[in-house]
Amino acid sequence: MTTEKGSASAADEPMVVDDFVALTYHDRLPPETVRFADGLIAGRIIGQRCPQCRRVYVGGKGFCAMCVVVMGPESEIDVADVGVVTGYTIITPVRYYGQTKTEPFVYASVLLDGASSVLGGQEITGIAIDAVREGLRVRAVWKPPEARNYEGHSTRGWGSLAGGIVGFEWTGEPDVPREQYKEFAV
Amino acid sequence: MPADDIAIVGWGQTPSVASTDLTEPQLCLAAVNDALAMANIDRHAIGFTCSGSCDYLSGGPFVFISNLEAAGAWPPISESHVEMDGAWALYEAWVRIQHGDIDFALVYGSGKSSPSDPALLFPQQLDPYYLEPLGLDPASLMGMQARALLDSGTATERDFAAVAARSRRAGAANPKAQTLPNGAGESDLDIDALLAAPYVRAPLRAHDLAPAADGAAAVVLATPAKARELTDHPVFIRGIDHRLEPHQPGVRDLADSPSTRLAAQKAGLGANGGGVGVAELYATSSAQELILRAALGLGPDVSVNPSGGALCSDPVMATGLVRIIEAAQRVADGTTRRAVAHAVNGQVLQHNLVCVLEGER
Amino acid sequence: MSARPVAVIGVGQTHHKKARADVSMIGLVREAAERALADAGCDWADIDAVVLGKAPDAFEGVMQPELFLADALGGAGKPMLRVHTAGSVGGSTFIYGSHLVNAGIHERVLTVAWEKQSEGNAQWGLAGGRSGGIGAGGAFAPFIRKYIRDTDAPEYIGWMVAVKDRQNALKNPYAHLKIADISIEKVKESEMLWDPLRFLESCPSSDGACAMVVGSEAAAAAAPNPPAWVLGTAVRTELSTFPGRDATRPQAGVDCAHALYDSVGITNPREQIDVAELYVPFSWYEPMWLEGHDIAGPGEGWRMVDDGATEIEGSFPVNPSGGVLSSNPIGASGMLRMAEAALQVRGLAGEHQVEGAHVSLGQAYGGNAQYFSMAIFGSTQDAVR
Amino acid sequence: MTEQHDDRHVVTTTLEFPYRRSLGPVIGGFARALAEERIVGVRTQAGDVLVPPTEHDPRTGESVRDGFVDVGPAGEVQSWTWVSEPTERHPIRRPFAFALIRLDGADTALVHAVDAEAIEVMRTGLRVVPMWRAERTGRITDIECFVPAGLEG
Repeated sequence: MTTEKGSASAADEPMVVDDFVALTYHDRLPPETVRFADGLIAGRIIGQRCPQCRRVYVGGKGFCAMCVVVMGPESEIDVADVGVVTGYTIITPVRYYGQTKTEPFVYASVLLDGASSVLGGQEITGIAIDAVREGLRVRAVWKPPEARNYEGHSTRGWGSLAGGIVGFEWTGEPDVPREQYKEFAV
Repeated sequence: MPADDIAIVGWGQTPSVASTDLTEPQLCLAAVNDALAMANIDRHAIGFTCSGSCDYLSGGPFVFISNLEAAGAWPPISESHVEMDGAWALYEAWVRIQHGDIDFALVYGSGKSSPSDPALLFPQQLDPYYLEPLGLDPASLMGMQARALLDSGTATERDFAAVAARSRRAGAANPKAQTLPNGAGESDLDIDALLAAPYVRAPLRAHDLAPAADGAAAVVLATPAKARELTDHPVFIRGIDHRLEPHQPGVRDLADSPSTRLAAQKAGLGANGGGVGVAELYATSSAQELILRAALGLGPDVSVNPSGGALCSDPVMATGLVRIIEAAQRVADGTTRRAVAHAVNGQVLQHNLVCVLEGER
Repeated sequence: MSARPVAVIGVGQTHHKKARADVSMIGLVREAAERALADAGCDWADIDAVVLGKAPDAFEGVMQPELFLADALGGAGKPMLRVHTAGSVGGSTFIYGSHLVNAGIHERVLTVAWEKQSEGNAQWGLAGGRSGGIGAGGAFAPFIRKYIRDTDAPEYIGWMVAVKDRQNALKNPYAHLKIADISIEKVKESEMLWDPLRFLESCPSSDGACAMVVGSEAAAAAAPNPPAWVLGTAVRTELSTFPGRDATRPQAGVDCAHALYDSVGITNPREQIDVAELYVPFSWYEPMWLEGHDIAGPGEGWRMVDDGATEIEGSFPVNPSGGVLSSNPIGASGMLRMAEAALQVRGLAGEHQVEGAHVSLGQAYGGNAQYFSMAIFGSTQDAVR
Repeated sequence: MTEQHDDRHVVTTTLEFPYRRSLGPVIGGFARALAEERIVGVRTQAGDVLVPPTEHDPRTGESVRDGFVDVGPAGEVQSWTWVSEPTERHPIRRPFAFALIRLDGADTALVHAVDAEAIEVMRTGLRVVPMWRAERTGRITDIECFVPAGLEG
């Protein structure tokens, strides 16, 4: 687990040694995530509707963090796979150990029709990187059914679409007026 | 200490299990909601919230940010977090409520040990120069500590087994404690049978070591006035203090816990156990319980770890808070008028917290 | 019981650098702590409790590193507490330390916050060791885009802040970045990292530590140097994301500021506060916090920058120390805001001293711009007028 | 909550990173001495010899005195435990002891592995000597382990 290969330096130079750390974690996915993941494989995007405030969360965590009430399977509904870009940035990847991204990429927030929570960190395709903008109407690009899997899921955050959806592409429709999504911007 | 006697008016804890598929925020939510329900207050009445958790235990940065979702952080709340057991979150909240401008504070602690192997993870908690490169694991440190206690002539391996047997019997009766192999059967708790088990880290055997668990715990603190409004049986924190020892095990006397003794003195426990009827001690080995008993001056008449203690239930980062809850429970239900709870942070009793609890005078 | 007065009686910080290869983590925190003790006229034995803060443990790869650092800070036999509230941690660590004195529990508390980023990689740590990490800049860039869109701010505002803070840093002997020829042109031509944020509009990665000794009135009276009175503190937190959240003006920041102003009798922060140290890791956060803490009205924050009000000689100086844009040992960055704000009202800020500073504001934020810790310092206990 | 799940429901993540430790003057001095098969300590203001050395007296926080003190290389086991099943992070892959070892001339104990072949060999008070790794890099593991004195072969 721990190996070191630092070299002894001259006595007046600061001494720096390497310390390689590798820790392995096996996380069991919670029931909500398992249902969401199975939904993606079946071509569905499952949301959870809070019984109290009626907000719809995509990739529900089993509770509404605003009302702090539990949301079980009975709260689950299907959400559309089309929506609007509510915010974005273009990331120039910073190099670090384990980073595989090398080219600038779009990092967008997408609000699906019928949902109250935005999906952060989505890639936008089918349009030049510098033409991406807030208000863009987009639809999910699904993986072929046989290629869908459990990719990207974890026990943290809102979840991931990566098991069923590779990103979003411009639908070709006109932009959505800001007033319609302003409350959910970024 | 000029502090007011803050009261504990609500608590909740999830059952300790070897592994759960619920997320840490879900565990926190269950514990927090139970604590609020018991206190019978709305979460918006909370004036300060403090939580305890550990990124490395949970395997990602900022675990406390997702755990925050259990606290109901909307509208915004006055809040803090310690990268420590929830018992220290309780201490920070206890300091905050002393200011006199809030009525209630919410505390929670949580951790999931199941995703990783504690023997491989916890070397990371040691200094990176001299100890971590050796892969020194908690059980090995506890083994050296137990040997030091044996060498001091104050305990035997049979004493260790007796602690384990008593704890497991108590734990079997505690629905929140972990279900352990050979936990419930009396026949398995025969001390000679326990002594026949193989060593894991000699002189310690499997039953001498706390089994890491998943779980969360929560507590609601209240000013004395609010506590008396809410309940006829408030449990007051008469004193609370925590003290640290040096990190390197080689500069300490591992067979003793001077920082526990000092914390107890500062918390006003008093000599010879200070007349407590119950003590809930966060001992991760049977030998540690004996060291802590001696440091606190607990006599044979004190009921130690009636919950089964950490030897039956160690939801790391919540365990210390669970000790406070278990002690408070026994004051509230009249088992004892005065109890002491202990929590630990770091390896082999490096940093100890002592909390003295009492009912109405 | 009511809270009793508390003062900052000692401040210390390290020289911040990209890599302090000359010191261990132990040496780094001791360097700041020894300076704070010297300022306070104290020895290790005079300290009753130690409070440590830093950002995620993954940055240095040690789980709960305070366990091995506490005795290096004279913690043996004392209480120690480790705070972690994301980027705001340096601020909240100081605030908890001040509460220990406020609440009458201790006379003198040593608070220390630090980060040794050269031991690891912050981007890796922030990404939880996974690929595709976007860094803090990637997380905040969409918020900045929204601010610019909402307020019609010209793009050079970000460049102006970047230049001002780097010029201020030239007056601060401890600052990490010293860019003598910093200019609008230079910022404008630096690489675009997270649209619209350019390289020179972003904070560096630093090794560094900050320490503060807080004490009671009696401790302040015994100290050799003038105190900074901690007139008020406030912390607020909100969820990282939720439907309807305004990330450019987080409600937690608004609530935190107002709780703070109310507690010390500030009704017009722009007039009553003489100098502010705000957590500005990306240039645009200066106007965003001026508005987000109601120092400026909506859309007025960038105009304050444009008018030069936030320059060291301006009517509302912000970050005379050079700020987070010039030194960013992440866990310490929030405490540095508190320490620099305290130095200003003590009159001990040296070359970057703001003339006639009697009331100062220290602020830190963290997480997804959701954690806030703020404090008001005064040269006297009744400095707010 | 403890029922069996299908493997798809378990996500395995390995957090892996090469950290760089700057050692500073005291730990760095200890590390340099290791390269020369020497073990050094430092003296506290009170005069105690700290091994392993730190920049400060862990009991008081005071800085230690300048300069290093040679100790050992032999020492005495102060306490120990027997590891019957080593983990992948341990320095020895067969059953061994972890021990607190007070090196000759030191006032504090160092933790290290003792390759004692059998638990019966171990006892408090046992004299042990270091076994040096051929290639030394300034880490505590430059000492491969300690062995009972007389068995260093």
